[in-house]
Amino acid sequence: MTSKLFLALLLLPFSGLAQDDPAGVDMLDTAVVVVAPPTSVIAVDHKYDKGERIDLTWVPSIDDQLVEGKVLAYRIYRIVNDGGPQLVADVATGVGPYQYADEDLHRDSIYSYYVAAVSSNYEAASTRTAPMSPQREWMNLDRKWLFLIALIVGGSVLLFITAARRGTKLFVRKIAGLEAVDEAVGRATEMGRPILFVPGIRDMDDVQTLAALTILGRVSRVIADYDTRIFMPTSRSLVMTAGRETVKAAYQAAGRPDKYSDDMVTYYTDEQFGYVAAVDGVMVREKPATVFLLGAFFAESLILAETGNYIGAIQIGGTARPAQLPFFIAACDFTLIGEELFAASAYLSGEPMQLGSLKGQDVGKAIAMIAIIVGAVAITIGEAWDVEFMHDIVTWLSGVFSTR
Amino acid sequence: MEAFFEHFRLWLAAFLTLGIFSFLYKDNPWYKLTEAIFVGISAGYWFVVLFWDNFHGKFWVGAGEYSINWVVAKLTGAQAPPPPDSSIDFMLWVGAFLGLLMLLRLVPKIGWISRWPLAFIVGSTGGLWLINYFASNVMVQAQATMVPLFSSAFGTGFDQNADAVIGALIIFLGTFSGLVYFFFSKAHTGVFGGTARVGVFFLMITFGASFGYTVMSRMSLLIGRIDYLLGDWLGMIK
Amino acid sequence: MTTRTKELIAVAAILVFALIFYIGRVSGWQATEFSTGTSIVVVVLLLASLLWMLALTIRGRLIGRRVVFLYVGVAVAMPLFMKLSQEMPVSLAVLGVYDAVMELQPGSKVLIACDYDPPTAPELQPMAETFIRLCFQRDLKIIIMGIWPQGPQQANLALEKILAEPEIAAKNLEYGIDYVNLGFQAGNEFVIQRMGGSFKSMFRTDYGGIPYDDLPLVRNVRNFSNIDYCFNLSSGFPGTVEWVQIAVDRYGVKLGAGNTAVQAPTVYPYLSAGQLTGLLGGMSGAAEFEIAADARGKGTKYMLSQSVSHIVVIAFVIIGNVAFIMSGRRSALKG
Amino acid sequence: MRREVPLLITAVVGITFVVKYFVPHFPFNRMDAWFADWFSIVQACAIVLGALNLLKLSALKVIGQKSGWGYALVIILSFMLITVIGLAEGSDYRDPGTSFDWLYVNMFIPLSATMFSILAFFVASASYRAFRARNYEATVLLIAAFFVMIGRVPVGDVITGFMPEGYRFSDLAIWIMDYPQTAGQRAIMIGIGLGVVSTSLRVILGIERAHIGTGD
Repeated sequence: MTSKLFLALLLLPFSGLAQDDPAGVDMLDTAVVVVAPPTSVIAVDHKYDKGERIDLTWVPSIDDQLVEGKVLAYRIYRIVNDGGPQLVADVATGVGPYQYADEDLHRDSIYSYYVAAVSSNYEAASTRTAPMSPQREWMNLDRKWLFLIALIVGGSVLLFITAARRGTKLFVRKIAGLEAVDEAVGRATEMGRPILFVPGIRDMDDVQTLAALTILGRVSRVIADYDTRIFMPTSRSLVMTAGRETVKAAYQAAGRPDKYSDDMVTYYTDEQFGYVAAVDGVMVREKPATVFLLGAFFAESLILAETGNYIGAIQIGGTARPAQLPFFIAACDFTLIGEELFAASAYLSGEPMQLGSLKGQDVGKAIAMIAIIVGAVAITIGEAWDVEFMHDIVTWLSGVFSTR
Repeated sequence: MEAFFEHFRLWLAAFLTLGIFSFLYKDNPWYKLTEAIFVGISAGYWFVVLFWDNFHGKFWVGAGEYSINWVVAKLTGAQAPPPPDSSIDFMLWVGAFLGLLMLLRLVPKIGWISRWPLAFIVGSTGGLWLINYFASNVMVQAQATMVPLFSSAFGTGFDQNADAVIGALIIFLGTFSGLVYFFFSKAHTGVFGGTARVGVFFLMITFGASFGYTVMSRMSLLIGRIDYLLGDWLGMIK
Repeated sequence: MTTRTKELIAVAAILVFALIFYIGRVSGWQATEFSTGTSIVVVVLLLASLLWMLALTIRGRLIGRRVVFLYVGVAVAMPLFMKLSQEMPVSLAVLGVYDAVMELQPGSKVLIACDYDPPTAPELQPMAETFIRLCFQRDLKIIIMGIWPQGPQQANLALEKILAEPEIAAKNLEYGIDYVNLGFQAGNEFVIQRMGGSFKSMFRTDYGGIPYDDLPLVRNVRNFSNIDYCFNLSSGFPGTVEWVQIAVDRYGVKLGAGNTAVQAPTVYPYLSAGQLTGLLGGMSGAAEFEIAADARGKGTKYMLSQSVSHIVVIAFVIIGNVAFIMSGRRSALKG
Repeated sequence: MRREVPLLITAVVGITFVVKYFVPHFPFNRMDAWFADWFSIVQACAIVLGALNLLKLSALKVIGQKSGWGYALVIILSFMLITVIGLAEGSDYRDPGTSFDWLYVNMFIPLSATMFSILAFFVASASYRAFRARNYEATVLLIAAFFVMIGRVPVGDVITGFMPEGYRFSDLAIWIMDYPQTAGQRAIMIGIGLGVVSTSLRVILGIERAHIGTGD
């Protein structure tokens, strides 16, 4: 310790040369600012990773706790396999918590650390941590509850599907927006006008696009039966490709493969508003009788829905983006709200197997609802009357539902 | 020449801006022209961006160039390039392979192979989001709703307490009844239907509030465009 | 006269109008600014016309959607000519950003992450300008970057404008020493994550292609620990949410943010949890920030248009409902 | 073969990505990043299909002199213009001063910003037409929207200036956003989460298979 102080004093006259270090400038007219080192430096293996990270925590220097601005930063030093200390990082003070995650380590090396408190011209090092190596784990046990609950929900989807396959009758309530699909397609047939299907503006890596395509499969089956025209402009090439496969399959299933043409599904541009400009143009020129707006929509939702409303089309909108739902509600005749978008394809198919999956979703909702009630009641009783048992329930429940 | 370009630039942007605005009156040749330009320019823009950023920037720089150089060096007997550093990731070849399969669509006879990369993307999208959505939407939101309905932490006086109690009750009831609305297994009748109706009210408040919130900010875009027309172009305002 | 002729005349009139003013502008006409009196008259006229529409509606004559469109256009345009300034209190969220900047020592390094594009510039550009000006006034060093391709371009526009202002120009700020634009890096939130390890790994060169190590300002900046304050301008994903989750939660960065009004509600929870030091939300946030920094600019000017347009929307909701009730609760809007 | 292989791929890849979430070990820990990279490369390849489709359709219109063929020609020309310039410019195509940047700033930006700003007009017409007290639900929506709208403009607080602080329109707006709005949002989000689980499962298990097309 004293040798360090001596060194610092020795270097004092020269340290002013470090021009771009603002602390270095102060140094010339102040004495050495001695600070106490941080204490209780602890290095632990980061749990549930592949063995490449060690987490460090420490108790800040007493000078940091008492005087603001005295300790400027903490320096983390790492010693690998008995080598010399390497400076790994500077951690700013005052932002707490006092911790650092050392990443990109190797499982076969041995690491030891120390942390130094740095003042404007002095560095106080802590003791070294015990040498250790990062460990790797195969399973992230932090997520065991998530796994279990997901398994229950997923399992009940499967269970109901198998039950339906065996012939169990499943009841599913009416969903207004979906009841209207047949009518909407029929109307287009009567009027001899096309049907416009807009699958949102996201690519195939969004589940809402997947949901839109599954609905497209059902809708285009009905369209093929009615022998009406469908037009689907897309803003992504992959969606165009998948859309063509979907529509083609529906026409084949309806026994009318000759009626299908690739021109039913076209790509315009990836640009959000370029696509909107084109679709708006299609709407006012082709005057579709029915417009489906299903998938992931952003700011363009209202532009499309208002134009559709203006041309007098029946509109069925649906998205899982809560911010855009009000616009569909304002301008569409029927709106599929969030979950209903995902339920639509199963509902429209009317196949018992598909309906089974909706029952599985209900199990998930039931779990969530029970958890909410139990959690809220337990925490309320626990807080109001300080019941130890209730506290335990709450701690356990939030542990279960935590997804760290 | 430069001065000409400066004038041309301002007029071009104004011409396009007014062309789009003319759609508000009705569909017309000016809008059709602007729309065609927009579709062409933006499709081309994304073509170029995806080529340079995704194909060149990711694949070619990250793996393709190195691999090809290496193969060429091996074939010609020249000196092989130095061993790859951390910026080279041969896994990118998988992406290129999938992309190539996708392009087979252009060959009618074997176009069906393009379903493989499609199946790959659909599968990974499904698998990836299945758990992610479940964790962040279901688990986290359910956990967040487990709040005390009344508690000493809310404050001591009745009036401070009342606010917090009502707030907590509303969140609890709203979430619960909203979930009841989404239940598919039971018709909306009786007590169940009543709760579902409460849920609908909460959903409507949610939509109303988000509408009110969003509406207000949409105006700023128009302000920006009008500022361009009247300020940058015509110089009528500062 | 047929409709077609009328339409052609209208287009011709717009063209002539534009030509006159364009030639005027080129030959040095001054910008028009309404005096306070005129401004008040215009505002009164706008309000009166709204009342008139209401009266028409009550008498059973419904207005068409083109009238609504025209009205919105005029209502937004007129305030841009006005000199009226709105009084508004500066909210705590906005003060949070201002105070954080004021607390920084001269020479501190500020990272400005520009994650937005031109369509949202009306809201975010005034924030960027005010923030950059404030930093330069306080002698702070600015490092600009973006994970939206067009963000750093927008930042350059702001820099250009601020550096041309006499007060800032007098400081003779130098690129590379006082400010740096590292440009855009693809990779969304992963960029932030990797910056936690090393900035240089993500930005090998700056916007103009100068190698990272040749820029004196950032040469010694290894990662977030060398940054004193970070300000994120964001209009969506990836943006403030990702910056909070990665830069703040994992690397302890001090972060302030400017958001579009659409996005602001999703970010509010981070503000109340202290993960953000402050938040400028939408046009009003921009205007308040300008007032706090004592530099009234576009944000304040736009805010007047914004307020008028809000009143118009609310008025149309009321008129629409009156029409609805008057018409015996039938839907009503003519094409 | 044509139908089974894609179904198998979907199932295997889907299950792998689910497992990934629970296994921190290589290669699972890298899969997110890989998928993002692969997807962007596939996107870059796929846009060739989209662009060719757009050009083909437009070219057919021009050749057949169908109605609006002039506009189709404009699509082809403007596409070619920016693509040729962008590709010729090299990987620094985006830098300021390039021709690509000029097209971007003076054509692309005005176009997309203006199309976006059309929204302001539609917001007004939608407010005028759609937000009516048709029934109880619509009335609730209208009232919530009204309070939040008015609470977000300074005028709102001027009107309720006589009320003590904390009870003005802006406070009401914040209250609505914080409580009823949050509650509704949560119910929607939980529903969406479960909907995604079930849709993904159906896709992975091959119950939903439209996107894969048919046997030939």
